[in-house]
Amino acid sequence: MIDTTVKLPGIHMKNPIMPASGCFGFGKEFSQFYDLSLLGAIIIKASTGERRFGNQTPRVAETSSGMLNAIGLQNPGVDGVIADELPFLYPYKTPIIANVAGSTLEEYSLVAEKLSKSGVHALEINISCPNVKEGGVQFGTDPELAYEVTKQVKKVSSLPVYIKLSPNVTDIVGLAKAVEKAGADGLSMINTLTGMRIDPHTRKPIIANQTGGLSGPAIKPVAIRMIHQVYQEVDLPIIGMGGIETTDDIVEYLLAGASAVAIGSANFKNPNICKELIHELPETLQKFGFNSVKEAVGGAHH
Amino acid sequence: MIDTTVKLPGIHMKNPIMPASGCFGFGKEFSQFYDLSLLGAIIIKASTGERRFGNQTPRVAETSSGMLNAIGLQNPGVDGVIADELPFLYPYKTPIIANVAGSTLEEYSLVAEKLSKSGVHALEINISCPNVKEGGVQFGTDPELAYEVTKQVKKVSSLPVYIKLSPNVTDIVGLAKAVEKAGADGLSMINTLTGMRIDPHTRKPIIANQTGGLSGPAIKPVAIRMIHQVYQEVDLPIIGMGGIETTDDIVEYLLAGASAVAIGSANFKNPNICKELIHELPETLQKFGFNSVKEAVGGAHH
Amino acid sequence: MLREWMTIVTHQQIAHQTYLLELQGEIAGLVDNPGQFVHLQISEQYFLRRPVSIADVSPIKGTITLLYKVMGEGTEALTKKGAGEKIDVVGPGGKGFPMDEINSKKALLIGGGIGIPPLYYLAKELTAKGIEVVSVLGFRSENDLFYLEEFKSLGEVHITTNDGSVGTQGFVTDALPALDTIETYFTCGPTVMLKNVKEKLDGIPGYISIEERMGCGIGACFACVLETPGGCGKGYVKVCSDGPVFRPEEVIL
Amino acid sequence: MLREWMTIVTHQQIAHQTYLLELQGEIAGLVDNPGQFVHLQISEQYFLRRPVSIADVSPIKGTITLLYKVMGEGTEALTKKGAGEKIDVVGPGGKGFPMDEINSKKALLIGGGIGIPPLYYLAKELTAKGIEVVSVLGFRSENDLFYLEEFKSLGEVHITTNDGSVGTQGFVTDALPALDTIETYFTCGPTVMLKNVKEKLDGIPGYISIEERMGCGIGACFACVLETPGGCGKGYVKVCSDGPVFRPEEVIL
Ligand SMILES: Cc1cc2nc3c(=O)[nH]c(=O)nc-3n(C[C@H](O)[C@H](O)[C@H](O)COP(=O)(O)OP(=O)(O)OC[C@H]3O[C@@H](n4cnc5c(N)ncnc54)[C@H](O)[C@@H]3O)c2cc1C
Ligand SMILES: Cc1cc2nc3c(=O)[nH]c(=O)nc-3n(C[C@H](O)[C@H](O)[C@H](O)COP(=O)(O)OP(=O)(O)OC[C@H]3O[C@@H](n4cnc5c(N)ncnc54)[C@H](O)[C@@H]3O)c2cc1C
Ligand SMILES: Cc1cc2nc3c(=O)[nH]c(=O)nc-3n(C[C@H](O)[C@H](O)[C@H](O)COP(=O)(O)O)c2cc1C
Ligand SMILES: Cc1cc2nc3c(=O)[nH]c(=O)nc-3n(C[C@H](O)[C@H](O)[C@H](O)COP(=O)(O)O)c2cc1C
Ligand code: FES
Ligand code: FES
Repeated sequence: MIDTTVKLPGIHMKNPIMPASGCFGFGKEFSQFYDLSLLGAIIIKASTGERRFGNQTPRVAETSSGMLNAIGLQNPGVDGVIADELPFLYPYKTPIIANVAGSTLEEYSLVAEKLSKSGVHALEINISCPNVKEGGVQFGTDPELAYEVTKQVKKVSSLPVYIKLSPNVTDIVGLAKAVEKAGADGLSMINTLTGMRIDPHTRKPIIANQTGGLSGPAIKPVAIRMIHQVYQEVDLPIIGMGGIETTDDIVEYLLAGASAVAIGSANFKNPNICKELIHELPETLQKFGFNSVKEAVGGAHH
Repeated sequence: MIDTTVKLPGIHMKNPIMPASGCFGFGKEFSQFYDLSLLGAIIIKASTGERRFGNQTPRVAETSSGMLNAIGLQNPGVDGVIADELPFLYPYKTPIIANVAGSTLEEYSLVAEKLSKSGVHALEINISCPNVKEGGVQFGTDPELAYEVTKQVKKVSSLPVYIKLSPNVTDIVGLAKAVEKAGADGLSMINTLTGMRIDPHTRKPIIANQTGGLSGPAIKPVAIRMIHQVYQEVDLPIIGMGGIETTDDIVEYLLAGASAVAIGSANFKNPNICKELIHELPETLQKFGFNSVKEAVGGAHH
Repeated sequence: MLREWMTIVTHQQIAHQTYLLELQGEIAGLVDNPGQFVHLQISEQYFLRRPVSIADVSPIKGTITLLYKVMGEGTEALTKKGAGEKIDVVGPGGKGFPMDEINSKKALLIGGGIGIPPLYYLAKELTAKGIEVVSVLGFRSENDLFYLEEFKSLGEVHITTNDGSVGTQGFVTDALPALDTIETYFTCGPTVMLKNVKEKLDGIPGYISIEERMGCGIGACFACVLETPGGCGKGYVKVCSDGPVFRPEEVIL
Repeated sequence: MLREWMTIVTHQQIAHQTYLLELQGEIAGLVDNPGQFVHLQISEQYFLRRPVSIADVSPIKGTITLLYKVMGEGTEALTKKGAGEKIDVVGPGGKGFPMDEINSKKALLIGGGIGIPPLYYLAKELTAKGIEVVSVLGFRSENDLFYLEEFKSLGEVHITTNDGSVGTQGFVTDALPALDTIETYFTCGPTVMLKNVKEKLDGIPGYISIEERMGCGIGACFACVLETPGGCGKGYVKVCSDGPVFRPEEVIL
């Protein structure tokens, strides 16, 4: 028997596999495809203080082995999420991680505080959303601001706090250390790389917002590199993500130093992907000589 | 007749297409496949002050829509390049851009000075090589060091100087502005993104150097985004590169703001790629309604 | 909704750059209404799925028919697949035209280019309900014409082409029939056409089917949203799951 | 060297996970020596080409034969291609065994796993020159055996398997024949095997063929370098263009 359980601050998981924020809505649509109780955990779409419509369309574009998105944090606002979206998820036997976004320190605090009392199991603080004009980005690229937002959120929240880091930085380790010092309980790595595609027919960026976040297998080597670097320097558990499509990918993430993984845009290619990966993981771990998920974590560093 | 000529500081080109540094050696091998005089220009492999063996092997790994490399600046040293490699290229009717690398300011100056007198037409300063332990990286990520190295090189060189920027930075525009202020004549964008792959069988990074530079179509959206950003803020011609495989890609680069383009790892997939793209470009420009390359440059900004 | 590997039963070119693709699988049994679509994974090389309308359903054969035009790399690659091969499909997606609530004597169907396919299945279902159907179909040129006979067998058909090579030269809005007896209209095509149709047919109850770039195709990613007038409802709708069919007054085009 | 789309003439499984691929094209006419390789583009999905040795050449048919083992995703995908299909090939790469400079009475060929294929064409060329050939071939297990009859038709053959299911249990170095009459040896296989062979056969003139991960495969990218002892020559050699065949004393393994 392969032990796939993972215990992270606030989230005790049957397996290390969860959908990534923004790629799974609030779960409802995917519940048509399989029982969400199978999931190790579930990370829901970002909540902000007020409801947001987000960016103009087109909001997505295809790239080689990936896609760009600029949804722009569309969401019904934290109160709407708590009232209308979370109740659907509570009956499932799956820990819920709520993703928190904002444009100001106050907004982060407000959203975190409200979600802390909502019944979710942990918070993921999105200090790295590249698709909104103000806020978001700077919090994720300036270690002092990242420290500050972590500190504030920790102050108002009794739940474990995972900080979601942006890859669009010179020094990912510096960012990770800053949020560790501020008391973060874990890290989520990575958010999307900022990219653009231009349509030669229209001569304009395909995405209405011009730039979008690059996700998918294209970014996996960047994510693996960053997780490998941060694992060596920072003592926090890492939820790894970026281009995961196979259980071999998952093992690669574990070896780099992730304790669990999130599946993002692959859910669009195959709505059953999380279920299928959960099913296959034990066999893959065994194939590579592991008896448990824990055994594999950080394996590339020994 | 579609006008494909491009005039950039130091390099008057028949067409905007040149092989990228490190992906074409010093030209000899590719001359088996076609006449190098067809090329708009040719960027040769990096030269350093002394000869370097480079990193241990494996030095390359495959990724989704791309590859990692960590060659580690293997080269015969600037004197060896001038004595043994450049003479082969002189007979071709193609401007030569020499790529300059180093670990110290002094090394950059020395190499640039020697190459300036060698008969090449321009210098490309590689302040962004992610695969060498010392130097290289910091010059490309710290605007002050980038300023300094540009200043020094300009001092010793009578040739136009193109600074090759690294994408592994928070603020690409800040870097570009710094080297503009220091007197750079042009920019090359982008070098590789730092990445890693781990082999689940061996549980170790595939590349002996652990990390490597990610190239190929996977990084194209990042390159397009950065060129689009820099074009708006900086008044220097840009040689664009990153994942180019088709003439549609080239038009995308021109529209983003590149005045010419370099083809890197695609030379490995298809050794005839530069020749084929040069052949197809006029038709593609016409298809999208352009009469010349110049007309397309920066077209996404109008 | 399902994800399954459907079997290609027929795949043939039927007009300039236009193909008919007949697929067999369980999804065929799940189609509720005309106007729904399937989301095709062309191959591993194309990251996003491609939405294509269901143009017909054969409950007996257990197949759906798609009619698609080569518009870019993905659809170009799709043409290479042969009968007998399998293709990865998610569907049926969206809500389609709400057949239950439609109760007219005469319906006007207005389709432009790749907006025409879903109207065929719609026309079949409407006539089956005893509703008279008049179709206005707009093509680029004579070579692009497809399914003309099929539409004609179901009712009156008016054709427009951009270059005037057949039918009326111009756009669908240049060849509208007398509107006095029309009780409902149904339209599908490029957004600019939908806008014109909506304006010209203002006052007549209608349904419009909208195209938008999609991520998930199932309502989870918010790639395909449209704003609603005055922020009605949630302030937005999702084309893939709330649509692709809407009442013209429900959305801002 | 050329880049061309070669036609698949034959493609069949010949042992456990082992396939024979016969390709027709101009490249077949350009092969100079055994030990050269071709660089295959499996499909658009795999960014790097895969180096595979030329295991035989038929000048009459204008074909080359490759023998390959499924080792990962690329070779797995390769097995799906059928006769009649085209495949994108660059080659012939490298220098191979320098047939002109070889002048012995008896040669020992030592091959392990996927190092065996180039030795077949070598054995043919050696015997054609009147040189007696003794082969030691190492496989994982009985199911992996291939080309045994072909080698036997050219000379004495010794077999080893890791599990002892046929021949000597162990590695090729456990089944070496008497070495006193051997004037030259030729070996190809995993680096660890090459090291052992080099050590055991120290003193006998030899040629070793080396595998290394490649970028360009034509000598331009410096992905595949090996250091030379004491920095001889340029201090390095490139496996793809200076090799893959070297004298054991030329390189540091
Ligand atoms: C609900 C719906 C139903 C459709 N039904 C049909 C149909 O029955 N027949 C038909 O021929 N076409 C139909 N289309 C349009 C079809 O999806 C596009 O033509 C197709 O996606 C183009 O793919 P490509 O790879 O050839 O083009 P590319 O331009 O290379 O595609 C790049 C990306 O843009 C997206 N994209 C491009 N054009 C469109 C578009 N018009 N709508 C949505 N996404 C687009 C693609 O899906 C892909 O993600 C429908 C679109 C929608 C939204
Ligand atoms: C000169 C030379 C000749 C060869 N001749 C043969 C032959 O005749 N028959 C045969 O079966 N195999 C041969 N090989 C090995 C063959 O190239 C690899 O088995 C193959 O590349 C594996 O590809 P994959 O996609 O299945 O494996 P993956 O591991 O998925 O490949 C990933 C990457 O690693 C590279 N790689 C993996 N293993 C090797 C290896 N051993 N050597 C070089 N690159 C590797 C691949 O080319 C690819 O770029 C030869 C290798 C070299 C260098
Ligand atoms: C359409 C889309 C929407 C996303 N929305 C969010 C979000 O709201 N909050 C967030 O933290 N990350 C968001 N992300 C980023 C993903 O959670 C994930 O970090 C990223 O996509 C990399 O993983 P992948 O390559 O598996 O998709 C979004 C990604 C996509 C593709
Ligand atoms: C094998 C390899 C070696 C490279 N060596 C150099 C180098 O010596 N100097 C340099 O400035 N860039 C070097 N590069 C980076 C390329 O010039 C180019 O910037 C990068 O690969 C992106 O382009 P591509 O995606 O078309 O390959 C190298 C790239 C590769 C793949
Ligand atoms: S495409 Fe994802 S919500 Fe419509
Ligand atoms: S693989 Fe490029 S030099 Fe050998």
